[in-house]
Amino acid sequence: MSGVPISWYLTLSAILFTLGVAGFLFRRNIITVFMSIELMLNAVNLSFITFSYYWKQVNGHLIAFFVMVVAASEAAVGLAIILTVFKNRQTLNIDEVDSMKN
Amino acid sequence: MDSFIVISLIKVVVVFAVLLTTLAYLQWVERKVIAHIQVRPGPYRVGPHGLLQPLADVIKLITKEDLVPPYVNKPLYLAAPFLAITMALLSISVIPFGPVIQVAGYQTAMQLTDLNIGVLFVLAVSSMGVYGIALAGWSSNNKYALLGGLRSSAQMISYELPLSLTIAAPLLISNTLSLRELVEKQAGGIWHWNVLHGPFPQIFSFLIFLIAGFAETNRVPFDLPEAENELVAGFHTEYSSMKFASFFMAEYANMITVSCMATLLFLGGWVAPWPAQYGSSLVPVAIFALAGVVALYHGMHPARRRDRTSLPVFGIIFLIIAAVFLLPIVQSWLLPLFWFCAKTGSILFLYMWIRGTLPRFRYDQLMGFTWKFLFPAAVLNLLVTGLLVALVS
Amino acid sequence: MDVILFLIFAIIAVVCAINVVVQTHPISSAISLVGVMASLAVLYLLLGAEFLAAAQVIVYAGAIMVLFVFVIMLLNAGAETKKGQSSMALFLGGPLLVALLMLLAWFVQQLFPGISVHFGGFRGGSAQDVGRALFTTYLLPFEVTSILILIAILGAIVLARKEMD
Amino acid sequence: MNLWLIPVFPLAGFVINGLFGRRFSKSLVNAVAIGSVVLSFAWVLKILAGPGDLETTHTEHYFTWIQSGALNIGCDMAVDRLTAVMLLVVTGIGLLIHIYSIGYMAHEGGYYRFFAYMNLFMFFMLVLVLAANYLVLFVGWEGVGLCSYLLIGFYFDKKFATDAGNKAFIVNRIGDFGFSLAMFLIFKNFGSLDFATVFQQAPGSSEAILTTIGLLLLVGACGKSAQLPLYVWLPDAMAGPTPVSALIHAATMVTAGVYMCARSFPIYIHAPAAMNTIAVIGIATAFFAATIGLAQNDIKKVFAYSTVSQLGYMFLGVGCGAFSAGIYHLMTHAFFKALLFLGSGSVIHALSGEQDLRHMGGLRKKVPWTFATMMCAAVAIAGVPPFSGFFSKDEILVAANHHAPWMFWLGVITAGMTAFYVFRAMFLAFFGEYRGDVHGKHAHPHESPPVMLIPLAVLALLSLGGGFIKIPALLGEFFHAEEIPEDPTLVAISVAAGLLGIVLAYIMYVARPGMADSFVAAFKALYTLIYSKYFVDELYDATLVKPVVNGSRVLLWKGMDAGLIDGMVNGIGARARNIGGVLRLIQSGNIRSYATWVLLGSVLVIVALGIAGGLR
Repeated sequence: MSGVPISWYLTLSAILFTLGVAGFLFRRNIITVFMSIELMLNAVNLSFITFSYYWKQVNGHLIAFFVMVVAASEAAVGLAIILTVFKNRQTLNIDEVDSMKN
Repeated sequence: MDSFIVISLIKVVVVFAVLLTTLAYLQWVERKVIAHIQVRPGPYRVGPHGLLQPLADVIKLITKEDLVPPYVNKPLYLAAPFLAITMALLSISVIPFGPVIQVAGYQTAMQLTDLNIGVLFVLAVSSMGVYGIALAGWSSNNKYALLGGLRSSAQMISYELPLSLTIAAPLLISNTLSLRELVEKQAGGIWHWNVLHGPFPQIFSFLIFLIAGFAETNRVPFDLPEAENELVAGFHTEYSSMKFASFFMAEYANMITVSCMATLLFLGGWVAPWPAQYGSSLVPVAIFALAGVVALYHGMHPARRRDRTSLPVFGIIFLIIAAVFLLPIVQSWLLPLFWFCAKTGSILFLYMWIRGTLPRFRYDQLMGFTWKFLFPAAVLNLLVTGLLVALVS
Repeated sequence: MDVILFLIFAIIAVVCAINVVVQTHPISSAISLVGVMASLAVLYLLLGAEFLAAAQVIVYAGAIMVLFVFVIMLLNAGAETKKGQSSMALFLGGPLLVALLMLLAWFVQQLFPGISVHFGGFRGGSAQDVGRALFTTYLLPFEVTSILILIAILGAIVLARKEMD
Repeated sequence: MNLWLIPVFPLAGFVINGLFGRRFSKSLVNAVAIGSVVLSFAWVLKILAGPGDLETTHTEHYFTWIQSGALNIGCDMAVDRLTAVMLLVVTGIGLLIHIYSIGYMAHEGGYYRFFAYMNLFMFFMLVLVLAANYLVLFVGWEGVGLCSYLLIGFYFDKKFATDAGNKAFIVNRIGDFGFSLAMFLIFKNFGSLDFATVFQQAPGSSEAILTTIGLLLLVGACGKSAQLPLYVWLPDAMAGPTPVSALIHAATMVTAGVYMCARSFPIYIHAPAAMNTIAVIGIATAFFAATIGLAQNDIKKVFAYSTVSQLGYMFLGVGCGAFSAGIYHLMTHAFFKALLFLGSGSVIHALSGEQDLRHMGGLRKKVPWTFATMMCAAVAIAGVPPFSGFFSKDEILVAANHHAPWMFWLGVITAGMTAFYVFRAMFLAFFGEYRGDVHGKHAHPHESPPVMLIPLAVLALLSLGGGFIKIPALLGEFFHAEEIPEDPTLVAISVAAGLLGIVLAYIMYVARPGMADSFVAAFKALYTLIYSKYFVDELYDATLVKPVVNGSRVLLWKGMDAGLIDGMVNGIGARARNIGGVLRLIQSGNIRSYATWVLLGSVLVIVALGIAGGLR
């Protein structure tokens, strides 16, 4: 039975991660930037689960699980922050939120 | 291997044919039930007792002009109904209707696929169902639709919590995530069903599940997203023709899913309320025979002219069904199916009954109810169950 | 069979991920991200992580992303405006990204040769296994995450309160 | 025996009152503070009543506190006969003074703060007493110093109080410096700080080292116990509330130096030079402070110098090898000096804050109970037989005579002066006519409430009869002391000196009130000298404080700090600003450019990992 080389999974993870970084770098909308972070987290999760397969251990799953939990709390707080920012500044452009500058 | 694929294909075709028909007729049943609650006949013109009404509706919906309003977000506008109906139908695929049976020498389960995380699968798919409604509301570029969509997503997210938590309680007792094993653990009679069984009977769990399930499917009294008097028609205001029908079907499919889940989790699935040696296998025979006799009797003394032919025909069909139930060859799969359908049907009837009875909640009451009552109650129930299970085992 | 399934869902994931980055409207990005997550869930199943696959769909796609969609709808945010360019991010970031991808891919090829994944090759990812590990080895982190979530809830409520004084 | 409970009770009281006292009612603060001391006292009694006569030391090890190389210090506590005496004095007198404080502090601000500090003091004092090694003792030593500082500066809105607190703290630093050096030396020579180990090895060590250690310990003791030349802080410490003066600056803390010297007796008995130094410092301090006490007009100052003088007696006893006599006097002194302070507090309380003897007089009828109890203390301190002071002072003088007769004679003169100034204060305050402002706010002195009088009465009984608690008999074996024969002549001489002082005071201040003024007029220069405390404060100010302050200002501040260090810091700052000006371009405030830097960093890290991992 021919399987999929494990490096394919990891390469896929790398591609997704790079795309997430690209989104973080090139996008200006806070929400999109935030989603790029989620994309990176997902990519890393894929790596963890692949490693879990590689070592035949459940630990990677647990790490991925905790990543999910952290992502959930991060999303709750982050989105609340975004709501507040929007309420105060009427913009979602990440480059316009710069009152700390200078 | 080949036979596996063939059998699976056959099962898929059969299940979805039956399911789609049921969806169509469920609406007929609902209209009838509501009508009788309100003391009026309901659909009556198309076919005997309006039995062909669903067919007429389908033809009407298909042939209607398919209108796409201007200024909508077209891809999402088109994807939303598709998403809704797909997610609604998908969860049926893991629901078992009966035990493993022998048909023509092949052994197969009365279930499309037996996942060992079936419960989680249903939860996952149903949680994806929010997107259909939310996207529909947003992409319509209509403030009523948007409000309906927002309300609906908030409501579904909120009620998903108590729903998931109550599901956890019977799972604790049964100690499995597979829907099939769940039913097999409840075999042996009504006192083994999760709703009555265990160190802590899951009666509260069952009630919370039903309430949250009603809210998840946006049914009365939780049908805020489509509150006509405030929001015109809620998220599907801008939809017409088959796209509208898709949402409609999705709602009914979700009702069926919730009812099936309630049956499987709490009411013992296809298991008879008492063992066959005490005559439980004769119950369907008796019921259908009685129905046949009543139909025949009314056919002899028809209230209306067309009943003169239709009622006796129904009566004879019922009697034939009753006779079929006596055949030992089919009993092995027909009896479980009967019990499953009977339990699911009762819950569906409850849906309709409540729709005919209760008024709608106010929005703040709706959210307050789940966060301040339902959610703590579910947590408490889960805690008590967990404690008792831990103590007993 | 494994290869076909992997390729199908990997391609879906990559296409959706590209879509997340290139779409100008946040809601399109969000839906694409849901696509990525759903296809990743299937890949998790192939890797034998059935519980994680379900959790991925329920938590990520079903809860976190719904929250995103919800917020986007609530703010009714339009497509993003071209303002405040960071030329450095563009000119330095692009080559760096390519370098990162190349490096990672190269390392992966070097470090994990010859092992292949087939469905059923690892059966330790069931709900029972994950749950057992969660309540024994990882009990402390598990309890800590519950506190984390509590704090997150409180933080979100405090931030999103109507009267911000 | 759970010795740790003894200090932990007051600590608990401190924590409770310190954290929540602000919200407590006064009665609740009282209950916590006094309850904790009562429990502590009760536990002491239970331990002493328990089996065993404490012939041998009972040590308890709780945990290893510091473990570093050869240094291994445990949190150890020990109890023996010496400790038992100290425990009884500290908890017993402490309890009485706590009760007294309820009445005295009733109208003061910071009520809970006062009791919290008092409890904290009790905790540290008990740690000091119970310690089984020098470092734990040092913890208590420093802790009581801290509490002393806090309580002297209790009225922190008054500048002289905070200044007095600072003075006490700084002067004590000198003593602590000596103590620390002594500990280093002890560890270097004996490899341990445990009393048991050190004292076991002491006889075999060279006399030079033991003498050095003894002298350094003496420096510490001089600071804590206000001996020459470090006594200057104690009179100023009277700025604190009077119960504090009684508890800390008369009965317990200032005797810590005596206790420490007595505790270290195995070192001292092999270092006769150090012993001799102690005796000389002791008798010099006793005499010197007594002369100053003759002319003070502030009632608390009189007793403060009296305390310094009596502490000198204790050191004299210790220095003469009569350790048990020193401890004996420590105990009796705790009784009568605490009583004198508490009584003067009662007088001050009665006069709503008046402390000047010249504005008192005739209070005998106004505050009869206070007068009666203070009189008991006065006869005790004057050495009138058979009251407590007589026995302990007598023991010391006999030992001094055995050691060096000139010390005996100086001691006798001091005893006479002691009797004189104490009775001078008594006569000025209680006899004659009321000299205060008849129409002012102090017009109607009133007797103190019973909660203050009961401790006075108890202390009065102890002052009268405390001498019959024969400490030398109890501790004689502990200190392996040689028996010194009693000499009735010496006893008669010292008693006569005391009586002479009393009579002189009576003549000068009661029988012939004008006589004192004519004496002052006759010996103007001498009077000014002792009235101004020999200008010691001024001397210290001119020779030590001013040079240090000026040196700090000119050399350290203007030269070192402003010139060199600031120059360096500013130079670095300027360079940093220049570099920062360049780096600032990176800090664009644009999060995406930051992310690009992170990305650059991670790419570099991956490359580095690849190189380090030896990948092809």
